[in-house]
Amino acid sequence: MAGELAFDIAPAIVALPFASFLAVLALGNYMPKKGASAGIAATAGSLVLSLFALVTVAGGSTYQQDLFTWSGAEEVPLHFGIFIDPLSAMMLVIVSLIALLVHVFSLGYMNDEGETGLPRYYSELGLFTFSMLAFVMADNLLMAFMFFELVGLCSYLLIGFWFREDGPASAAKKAFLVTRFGDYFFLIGTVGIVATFGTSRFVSTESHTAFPVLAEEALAEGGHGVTTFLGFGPEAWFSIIGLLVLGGVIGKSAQFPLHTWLPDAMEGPTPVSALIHAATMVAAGVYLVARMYGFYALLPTVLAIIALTGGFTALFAATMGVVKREIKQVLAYSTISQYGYMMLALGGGGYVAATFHLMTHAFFKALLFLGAGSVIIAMHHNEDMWDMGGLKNKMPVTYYTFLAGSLALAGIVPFAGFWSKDEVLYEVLVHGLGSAGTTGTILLVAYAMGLVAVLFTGFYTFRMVFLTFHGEPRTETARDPEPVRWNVKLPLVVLGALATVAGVVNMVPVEKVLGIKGIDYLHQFLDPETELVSNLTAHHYEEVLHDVSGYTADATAFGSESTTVLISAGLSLGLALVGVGLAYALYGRSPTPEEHTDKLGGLKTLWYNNYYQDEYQVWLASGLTLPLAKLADRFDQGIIDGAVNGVGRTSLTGGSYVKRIQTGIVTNYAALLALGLVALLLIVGVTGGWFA
Amino acid sequence: MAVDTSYYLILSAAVFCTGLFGILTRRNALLFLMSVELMLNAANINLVAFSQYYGNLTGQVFALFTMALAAAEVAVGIGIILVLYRNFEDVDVAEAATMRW
Amino acid sequence: MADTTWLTLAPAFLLGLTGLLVLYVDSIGRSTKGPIAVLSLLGSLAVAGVAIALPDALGLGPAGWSFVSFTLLGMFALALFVQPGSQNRRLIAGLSTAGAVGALGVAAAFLFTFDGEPVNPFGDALVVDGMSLLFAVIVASVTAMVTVASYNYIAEHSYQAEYYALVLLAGTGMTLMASANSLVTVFVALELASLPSYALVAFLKENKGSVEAGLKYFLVGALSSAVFAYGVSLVYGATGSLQLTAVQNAITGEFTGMLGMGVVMVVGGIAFKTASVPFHFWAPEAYEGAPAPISAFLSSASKAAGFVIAFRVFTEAFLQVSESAGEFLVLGADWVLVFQILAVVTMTLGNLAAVTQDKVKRMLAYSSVGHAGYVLMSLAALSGGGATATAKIEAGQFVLAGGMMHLFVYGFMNTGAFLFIALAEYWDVGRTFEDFTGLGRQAPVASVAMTVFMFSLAGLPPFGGFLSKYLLFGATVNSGFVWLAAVAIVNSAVSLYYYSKLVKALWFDERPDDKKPLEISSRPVGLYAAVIFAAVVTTAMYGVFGPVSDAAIEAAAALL
Amino acid sequence: MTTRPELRLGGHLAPGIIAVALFVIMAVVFVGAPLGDPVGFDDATAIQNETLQSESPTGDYGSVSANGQTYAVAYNGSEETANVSVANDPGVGVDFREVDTTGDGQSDTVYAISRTSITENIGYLMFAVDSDQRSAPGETFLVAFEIIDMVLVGALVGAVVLARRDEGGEVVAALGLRDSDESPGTSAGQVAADGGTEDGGDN
Repeated sequence: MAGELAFDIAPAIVALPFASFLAVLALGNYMPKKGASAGIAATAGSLVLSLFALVTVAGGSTYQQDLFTWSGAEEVPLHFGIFIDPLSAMMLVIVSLIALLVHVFSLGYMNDEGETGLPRYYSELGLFTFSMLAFVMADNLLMAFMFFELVGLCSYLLIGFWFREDGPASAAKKAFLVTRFGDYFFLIGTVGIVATFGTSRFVSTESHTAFPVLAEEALAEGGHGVTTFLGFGPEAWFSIIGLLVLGGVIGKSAQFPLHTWLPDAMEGPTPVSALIHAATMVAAGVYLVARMYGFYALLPTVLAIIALTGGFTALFAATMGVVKREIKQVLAYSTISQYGYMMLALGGGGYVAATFHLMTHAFFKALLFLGAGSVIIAMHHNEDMWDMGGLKNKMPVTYYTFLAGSLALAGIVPFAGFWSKDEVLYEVLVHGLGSAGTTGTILLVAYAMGLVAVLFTGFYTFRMVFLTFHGEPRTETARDPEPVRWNVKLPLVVLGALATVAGVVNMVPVEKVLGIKGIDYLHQFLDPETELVSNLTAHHYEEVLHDVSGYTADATAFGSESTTVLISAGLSLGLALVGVGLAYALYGRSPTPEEHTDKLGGLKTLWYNNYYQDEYQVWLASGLTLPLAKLADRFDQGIIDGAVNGVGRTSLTGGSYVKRIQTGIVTNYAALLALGLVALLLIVGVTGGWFA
Repeated sequence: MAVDTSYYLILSAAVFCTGLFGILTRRNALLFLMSVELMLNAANINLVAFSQYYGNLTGQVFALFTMALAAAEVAVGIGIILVLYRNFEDVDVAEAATMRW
Repeated sequence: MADTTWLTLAPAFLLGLTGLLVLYVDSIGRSTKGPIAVLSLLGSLAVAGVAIALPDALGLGPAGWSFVSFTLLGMFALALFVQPGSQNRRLIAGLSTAGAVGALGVAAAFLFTFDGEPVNPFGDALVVDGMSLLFAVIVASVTAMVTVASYNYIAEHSYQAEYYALVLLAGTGMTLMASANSLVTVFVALELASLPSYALVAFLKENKGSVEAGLKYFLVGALSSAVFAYGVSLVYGATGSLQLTAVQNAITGEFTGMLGMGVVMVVGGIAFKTASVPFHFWAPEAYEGAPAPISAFLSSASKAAGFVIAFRVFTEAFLQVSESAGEFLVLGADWVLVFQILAVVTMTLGNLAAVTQDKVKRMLAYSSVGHAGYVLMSLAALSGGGATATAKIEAGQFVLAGGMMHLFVYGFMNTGAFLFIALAEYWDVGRTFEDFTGLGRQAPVASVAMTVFMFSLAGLPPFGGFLSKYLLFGATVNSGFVWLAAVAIVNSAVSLYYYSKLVKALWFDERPDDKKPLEISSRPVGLYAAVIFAAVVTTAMYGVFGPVSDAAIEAAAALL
Repeated sequence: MTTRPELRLGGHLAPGIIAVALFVIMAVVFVGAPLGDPVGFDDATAIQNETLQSESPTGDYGSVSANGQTYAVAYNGSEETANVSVANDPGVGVDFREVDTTGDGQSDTVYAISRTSITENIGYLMFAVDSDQRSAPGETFLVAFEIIDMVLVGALVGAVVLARRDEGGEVVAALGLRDSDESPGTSAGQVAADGGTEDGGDN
């Protein structure tokens, strides 16, 4: 069979970064560039092999192979296996590409800046790349969970790279604990899936059936063939499991309410933020939902929760992005918001849309982080945007690539982000309009939140652009920035190009409006026709969504299909443009912009002195956005962090009482021991009828 | 002529609980040790009584072993009580309470 | 045909003989007793030779004769022992390690060539099967790590030979516990494991903490063994037998109360050994006060040995299982209920108390109590798994195997953690979390190993602790005890807090100003070797997990 | 000044209530236990007797039961020559003695008598001696005996290690045994590499 070679060597995609990890760990100090070259070579190799696999998959083949079985126990399956289908092949390419570019960028950001501990840095990057690729390739949930945890561990290590400072150390711990909090639910969910279906495979093979398929059959047959617990019916029980697994997703993809770790994670080195906290690891949650979408598509309740969580997170995080001073903080909240869109798409029945946005976001957000990194180098590691300004002429390559990324993020046509964000919103809209009852209402509410968030996105994105690059330099450093070298510019250019044109892979609006058939390449790609993945295709998901969960797409609500497409695209583009314009009015027009969001006095001046038509916009910015953003921020700091801390405090208090029974006096121990024995005798005696 | 086995049982229960009572109420380490011996010997009473009851010797032989073990236990116990006395100038078990919670 | 079944006990023999030999070697170094030692050693060996040459002399048979020579060896060792003090601690430590490693090698070789047929050396009182070999591997590997680590730890103490002899004798006891097939052997092997342990805990006899720990361990232990002995006497009273299968056959339902009380008391004796609530009170103090290698020994090997007798006694004597007859009867008393109570209380109390500790060693001590709670689930969930006996048997085999696997992994990760504490004590680092701050920079290799242990104990992938916890919790769910698994998972979540607190202290926290700066003057070879070995095994558990878990599942299948 | 022992009452006795409670539980259980008559051991006097048909002095067969076993006995009527063939268990030693109960000068009853005493039997069981002298049932204890052997070694080693008094690295009074020609122990005064402080392990 054609293309088998690509699959036969697929394990090497994972093995190369792992080898690099081991080599750098052992010998990093003696290697060229302190191990960076090994990492670059390994990730480049992975990229080539991933592309090979992608091409092969595009040719219509898929692949599943058990690699290693831990135990022969059928009841508690435990094995490693590889699964390559369009979804994982695409993700492999994204991960290895970004990893490669981040390695190159790190030469400029870490090596040229004379950091110490570089072998540790590069070995951890290698370990991360290895874990992430293995997570993507996993053919079962348990293996996925293990690598999910491992990427979490790498994230912890890399955030805490500068562990001697307070900030990174505590941020690392917070990231670890908050995501672990979600992961415990994930673990319970995994165990639940294994206990219920007897397998945790995503994909059916000759001898095993995948659990989404089993779930589908069980629901169709009223619960046969599966074990449910605690007296729940199959659908309720599946929903519970689904929600438990979702706990891990929410933690890892930084969704409300477990998103609080991500902004703190910006304490890590910027290339790490680009790789892990923007493009790949954070995507793991979304990827997981897409991976087992056949399961989630059966559960309307869970889908609704996903959609609402996503929509709310998109809006909530976008509002907070408005008030941040540090460039990386803005990007962090933007990342949370964008992952909200992906969740919104998944909850709204837009499997392809979510995947599409996952891809484009990986490109433009990695670009923005690397661009920010370039700025940070130039600014001697000062991240405060109010200390920048006027960098446009000093660093043109950074500026233009950053601009491309910003346009993509804001969703301005024809940049990549426009096409994907538009499709996300379109899918949610048509499913919302078409589905009956509460499902439709919920989707429309979520859609509305996503739509409003577009406005904020445009605003904060260009506030960042204007503050950083436009106007007059506000500090000495900004007047005379440190130059950056090719190793910083090259990744920016590559990603800039991708952020500009990546949208062409799926120009659905163009197809629908102009009637050109066959340019929705991504749709076709994610709808393969091999036997192995017949249950993992986009159209199968669409069918399941319709049959089981009652999702109906109604593309003709506003007349013809092309009208709907145009209205949807126009709405989102228009709002984005309004946001951009607002930012321009407030920050881009004057060479020395005011800190509108910080002091009200400046706002008043603006109110009277500026153009009359700005009045509405300014009110929007100061009267509505600012309090909302402040409120969200306070909620974030107080309630969410407070709740996580509260759980800890409860066990601390409990512990301090419990340990008091250990009085230190052995006679008391004897008494308690005897008391325990008497109690046990009484319990067993009464239940066993000794005294009768 | 043969004593009813349940009387032996009651006797052994009484001995066992006497030993336990001693452990719970006395703080002298040596008395603690003696009380434990009482409890072990309560088990021996049972073993011998049941050996008689079933007409097999398992219980009697085991009782011999229990005694040997009790002797070994006392040897170690006395050693520990000696070092206790050297460190705390007392054989009150409540004195040694520096570690707690 | 000479009867060679006694050879299957080779791991226990090796440990015990090495223990006695160490005492001989110690005496040979002395001028006055040296010749006597050599002569008595030769004499004992001659008796052993006679035993092999004349197998049936005096009707004793080879088994009996090998024991006679053993007894002689022990008696001579005792006679010589009054004169301690060989200076050659390298020889003594080397001999002990060789014995422990040899026992480990033999046990592992037996385990992986085991044909599934249990052997009864010396009659029904002992049995060698998959489970006993698996636990012999656990005990022997912990013993080996402890002896290696002790080389540095007790370098400046008198009584070198005595220390190693006590460790090896206790190890022999634990290995025999794994093979005990009669309440008699259970009891005496348990005492063989306990008595040397009492002395070892109090080994630092000029240190108040160690003495106090020894006292508490001894007193609670003596009380518990009295309870256990009384329980055994009641079981004998109700059945007229002590051999486990005979007990099961003799249970008629006549003496419900007496038998039930005996069973509960037997549970008590076992709960002491495994440090389960409410018989755990000795554990925090004993683990904290004892020399750290001994804490490692007790919290890993001794706990495993306690569980192996629990597994064997309760499945062989107090459970009637027949797949063909469709029977799955819990006999004696509702001990499954007892274990459910114990499991929940033990894991909750252990973890909650560990959360608030500020001394690292005591935190580990409580965490050890918590882990006993996890393993107790494998007995607590035994009766679930479905309506039919077949389903129950299958589910039961998996929870038992899960418990065994967790003990196996725990044997390495927990031993390693306590040996790291031993290292810290060797450096005189101090006891609180604050004292450990900054150790990551001073001793990175050991701190990485400790980080591995902490994450593995918490159950994080990719370490061994994750796999075994997954297997154990998954099997518990599989048996239908979702609530029990949920309690365990919540407890695991709590445990992550205090484990990561130590990791944070090692790597991230700033050293408080009032703490004296760390001075790491030396890298003790033995301690380092043991810690690194434990860390490597904990991490590499993925590589050996398959065969070991297969062995555990087979062992469990043989029980039910 | 009285030297008589006095009963000291007070609050310290309160935990004892647990022991009392335990006794109550035990008593309730034990009184209710359905224990019948003990089987017991019939040492040397008479295990079981069985009257045989004595009319024909020779070649008469009967059976005797002892210790729950039944033995076929060929009784030849002459003195001290009870020809016993033990059918069921050749390992158990039973003697048969003829007794004239009716006073007619003819032996008419055979007593089966345990050939060994309980103490002897205990010995056999303890060492698992495979002897036909054994007559009382029970489990063998050879393994336990050997384990006890090691327990004693361990206990004594432990006890002596603890009980010895060392001062400055010298054994001051090691249970009366003192080695003068060589210095026991290693370096003097160096105690505890355990990280503990002088005043206890806790501080």
